Amino acid sequence: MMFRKKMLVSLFAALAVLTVANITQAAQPAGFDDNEIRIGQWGPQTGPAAPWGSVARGSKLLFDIVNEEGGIHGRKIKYFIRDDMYNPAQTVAVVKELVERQGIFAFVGGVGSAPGMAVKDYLAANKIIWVSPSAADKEFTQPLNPYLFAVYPLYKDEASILAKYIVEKLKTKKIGILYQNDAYGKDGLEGAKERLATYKMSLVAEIPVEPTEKDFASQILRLKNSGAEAVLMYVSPTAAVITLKTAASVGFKPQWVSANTLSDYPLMFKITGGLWEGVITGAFGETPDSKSPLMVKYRDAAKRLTPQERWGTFYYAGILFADPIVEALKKVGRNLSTEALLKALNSIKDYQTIGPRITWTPKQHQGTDSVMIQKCGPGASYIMLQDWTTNDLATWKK
Amino acid sequence: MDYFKVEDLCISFGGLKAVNNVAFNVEKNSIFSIIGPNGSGKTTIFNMISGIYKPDLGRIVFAGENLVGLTPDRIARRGVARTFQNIELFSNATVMDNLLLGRHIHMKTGVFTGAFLWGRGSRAAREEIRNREIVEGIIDFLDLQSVRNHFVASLPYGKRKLVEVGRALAVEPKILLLDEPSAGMNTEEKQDLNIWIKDIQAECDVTILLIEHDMNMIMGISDRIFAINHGEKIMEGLPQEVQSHPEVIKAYLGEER
Amino acid sequence: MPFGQLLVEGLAIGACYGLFATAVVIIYKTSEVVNFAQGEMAMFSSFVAFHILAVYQYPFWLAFVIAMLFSILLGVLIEFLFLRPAKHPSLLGMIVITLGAEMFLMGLASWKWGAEQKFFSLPLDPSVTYEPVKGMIVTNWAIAVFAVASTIMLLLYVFFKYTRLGVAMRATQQNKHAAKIMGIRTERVFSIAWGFSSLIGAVAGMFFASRATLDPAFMMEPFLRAFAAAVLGGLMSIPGVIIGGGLMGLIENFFGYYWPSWKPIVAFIVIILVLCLRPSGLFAKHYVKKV
Amino acid sequence: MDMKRDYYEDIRLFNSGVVLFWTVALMLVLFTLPLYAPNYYVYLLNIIMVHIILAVGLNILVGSTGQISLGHAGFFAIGAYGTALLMAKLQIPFVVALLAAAFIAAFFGFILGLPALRLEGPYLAIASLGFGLTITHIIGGVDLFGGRMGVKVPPLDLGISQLGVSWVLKTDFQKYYLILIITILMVVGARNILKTRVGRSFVAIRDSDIAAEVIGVNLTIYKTLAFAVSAFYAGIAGGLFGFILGFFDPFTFNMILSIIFLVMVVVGGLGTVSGGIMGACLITYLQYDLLKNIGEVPYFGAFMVTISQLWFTTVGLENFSSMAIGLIMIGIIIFEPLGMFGIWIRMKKYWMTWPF
Repeated sequence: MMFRKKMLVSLFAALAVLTVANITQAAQPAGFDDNEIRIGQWGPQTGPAAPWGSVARGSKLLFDIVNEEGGIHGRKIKYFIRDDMYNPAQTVAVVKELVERQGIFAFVGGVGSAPGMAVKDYLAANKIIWVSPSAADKEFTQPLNPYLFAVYPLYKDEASILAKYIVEKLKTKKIGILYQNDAYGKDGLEGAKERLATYKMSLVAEIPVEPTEKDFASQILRLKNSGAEAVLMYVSPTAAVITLKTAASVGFKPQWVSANTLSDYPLMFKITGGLWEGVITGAFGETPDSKSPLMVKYRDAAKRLTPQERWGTFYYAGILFADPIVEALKKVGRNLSTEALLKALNSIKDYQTIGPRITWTPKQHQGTDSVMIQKCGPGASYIMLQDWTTNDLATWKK
Repeated sequence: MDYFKVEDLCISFGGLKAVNNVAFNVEKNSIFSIIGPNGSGKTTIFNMISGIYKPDLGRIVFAGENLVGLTPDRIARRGVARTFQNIELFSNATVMDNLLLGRHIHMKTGVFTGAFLWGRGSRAAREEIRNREIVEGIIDFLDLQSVRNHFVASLPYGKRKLVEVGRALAVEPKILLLDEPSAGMNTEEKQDLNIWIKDIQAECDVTILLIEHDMNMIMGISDRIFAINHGEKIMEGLPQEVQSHPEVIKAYLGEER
Repeated sequence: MPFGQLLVEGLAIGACYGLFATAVVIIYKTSEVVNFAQGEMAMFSSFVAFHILAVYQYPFWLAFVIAMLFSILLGVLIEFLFLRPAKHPSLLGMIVITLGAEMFLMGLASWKWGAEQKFFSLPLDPSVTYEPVKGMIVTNWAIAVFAVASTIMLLLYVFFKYTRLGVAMRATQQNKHAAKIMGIRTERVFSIAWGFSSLIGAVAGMFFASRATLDPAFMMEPFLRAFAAAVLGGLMSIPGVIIGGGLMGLIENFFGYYWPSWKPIVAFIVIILVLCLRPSGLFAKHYVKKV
Repeated sequence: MDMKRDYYEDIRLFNSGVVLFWTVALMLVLFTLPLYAPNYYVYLLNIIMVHIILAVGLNILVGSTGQISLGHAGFFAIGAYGTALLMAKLQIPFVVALLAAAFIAAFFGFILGLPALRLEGPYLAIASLGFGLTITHIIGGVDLFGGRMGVKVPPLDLGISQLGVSWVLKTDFQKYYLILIITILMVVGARNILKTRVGRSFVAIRDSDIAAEVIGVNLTIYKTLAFAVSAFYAGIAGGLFGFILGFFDPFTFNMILSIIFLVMVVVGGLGTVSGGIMGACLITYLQYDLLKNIGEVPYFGAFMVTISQLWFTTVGLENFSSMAIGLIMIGIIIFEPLGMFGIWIRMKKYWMTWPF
């Protein structure tokens, strides 16, 4: 009897506190002060998605360069990387830890669709700017999220551009697709279908693979049997390696075409044992050996500051993702505030560093839909097939 | 007359006839002992009665109902409880819990009523208290007060045997199967056990089937004795008849040459 | 349907699963421990081979031999350091220890070699293929898998049947205490079993690595499948495991040809169904406790 | 002298004034915590409490009944998806949806329990593991469940939208109290189950299934019941977990999570409620906080960074977390099979007999 009473009392107490808690909300530490601006990023440093962790480390290089040059208007950038293991629960935890314990002004990059989806509303609710998620998900920018600015071209746009290239330049009639059964792969599938529909064509094979699978023999045989002459690959690097090796072993030699996810030729060339030669990919950053002044500058800085890192696509994608926010911060000047930065970001127009041209307006936060098309040449060299191309079918622009 | 009877019981394991055509009748409230050398099929008979093995042939009839084919828990619900030759206690539970488990079939608390054990007045608590009283009675009876809250694994062998008897008693059985209850006990404990078995029979209104090697004990307390060797009946009768039966002596002492 | 090709591919990957599952079974047969670290042990040994090839530039055969020696050492060490000190471990305790070893090795490998995929290849040219029957292309890889798997099977059969050590290992599995009394040094038997199993696992691991990429997580999926194949075969019999592995490869490939999106789980569903009918797998007798 | 015993003593929640005092003190701290703890810790506590519910439930299965499960992330996923989808698609009120999802999870637990009747050890391990994989795969493959793209969780509305009553919990603070109350109810419930007939039967099955049968415990019913109860707990935990995250996809519930759950139970202590609680607290804290930024821990972090630079890759330093948890798992089994609960008991003994 006593116990029941106690339970009731504590229940009531709890309800009372529940309503009180509605009012009290601890103040968060500010994201910047006179000496530093705190910027954060999450990324999988461990677990199955860890190869993409280099994005977060790449951004660090840019901030190190900026700090070396004296910071931005007297403020240094303090940069935090947190490992989220590509697990949304962990992402939320690390983002909250950064925001509420360290005080973060803005986030850049951040690998993964699901991790990003898990934190995007939280960030917006706390008025924390997030620039360049390292994933292409249309839900990041549609409907408009005032605090989120995207650079990454949508997979759907890229697939559409690639499909156009296959049909018009390669003159291939039979196109198949091997796609990872998730947002990434399905967007690619959708884009390719949409483009082919304009030519009154359809895919000869649509074969899904699961993200963790390691044996693709039956899928490749399906593709082979469909008679596909060109195959779009929307899969992870490991899956692409297995695909190429399996295809070689069953004597299937189509033109492989893939998304920018696989545009790291030196890596792909090496881990496929040379089979990557001849593969056409989309790309949304300059080639690693590019002679453009910015690339040279970044490459030299990387050699000096982080000699242990490989100068790969994902690594300098991290720089590319962080460029716009540095630019915007410079524009804002000494009088920093969230509103000021938002204004600066919203007015970025045709801004290009080592990636595509980016334009953000107060109404449109998907910065670009441009990709290049490149081909892997002998010895993992880059052969430019088509310079920056936009997708004329992109629906989000209208 | 036919309170508990076994008819034409047969079972074989991989071609070996472990029990062959065994039949006996047990009168209500009597102590019926089964004797025989090791490996003669005594425990196998118990296993068949309690449903652990399914006989190939034969019937086990209790109060007019055939027990063959029922699962062990059903048989327990019919009022058959047992102990094991090599002690099968719940060793990571206390003596109290072991005995309370014996009350399992007399309790009703399910997951939900159990989870809502909110205070003394709740249904689960009332049932618990009621059954604990009964178990305390058994603890008093078997003199287990000192180890009431000990874990079974920490008890000496003899005490564990007793706890097992206690658990079987907690089931409030009509038929109690005791498989070598005195094995491993010293003389003093054996004497106590002797008295307890007598008391159990007298107080609990229970029919006891007993497997035992200690002839003194058997002769002292059995109402009837059933002797078995190589899975087959040698004879059945009163203690003094069995004692002098040549086949039994042969089975125990071997062939005289 | 390219029946012949699916058959070849299914059997080839199946043989690889079977080979790896043998490693699981050897440990289970001697010590009744399900080794969840098996995959990561193979991963680690493959990385050692990779390291020797990539950093020291030794010839392949030498790297292979060193990696094999290392794998034996690794197996023995894990048994000695992690399992032997546990006093009265329950089955669950054993599983937890091996899971712990798995996480440890995975962390260590990712720390040492990073998460990026590595290239690892056996000296088998993937472009050399044979087509003995029309529509059945066989690669060097598949031939090597078949050859290695059958050689190891044969050796194991002879080993368990005719050598003193093999008989001792079997005896240990059946009754540890009796074996001890008979003068078998059961602890040494466990060490040897772990070493053996680690070796076979490493060979299979290298086959898997050369088919895909080498990264710290690359053995997780193959391990699950091999473990499932071992369970399908009964966890106790080595021929059963090979058949289990083969079935696994065939089911996955034939089913996956028509329903690719369900390919990764079909094998598990089949295994659960098989276990419902035969609780100890296809080729092992169900064990009933005696009272 | 009054020798009459009160049998309720054994089963009541607070069997001494000391326990009562500490429980009340703990409750006070827990209920006022958000007033002075930073928000981030409130989130962490929410996750910890959800893991407590799950670990306590899993402990009923693994610790008390002795059945192994490597597929609990599957039940966790069923709870999360069930609650979110029932609320989003069918506008079912939160409490009903949570319970319904938990019962769906319990039903699947029952289904998994059926093969488990005949399986033991490694066979059960692979069957449950396969179950976990299958569940997440099905969720990922069916668009109704959001596919691999994941599901956005509706707002946590305690009211009933059909009646126009709405009480939306938005902040982690508010969710904290809801989860705290549910956690307390679930933990006390588990403790009660284990103290009464059903829990005793579970323990009986673990220690000797044959003896359990001959005293009248129906193995079929109780083994599947253990799975169902444990899945119910996982379902409740999953339902709440979804609201803490706000968004999840099938990968959230991968096999590693199942292993981590098992680790919580083993590290905490098998077969005791407090073991589950302690394990969930420790492992979650290690995983989410302490081991997260090993490079930033004073002294030790710098040491680790140096080691990394000398012999390893700096980029892989984060993997130390996985190594540490692996070693903890092994260490616990080797040195303290009873887990943290065992350590606790030893400490208590030491304290009570100190200084003798």
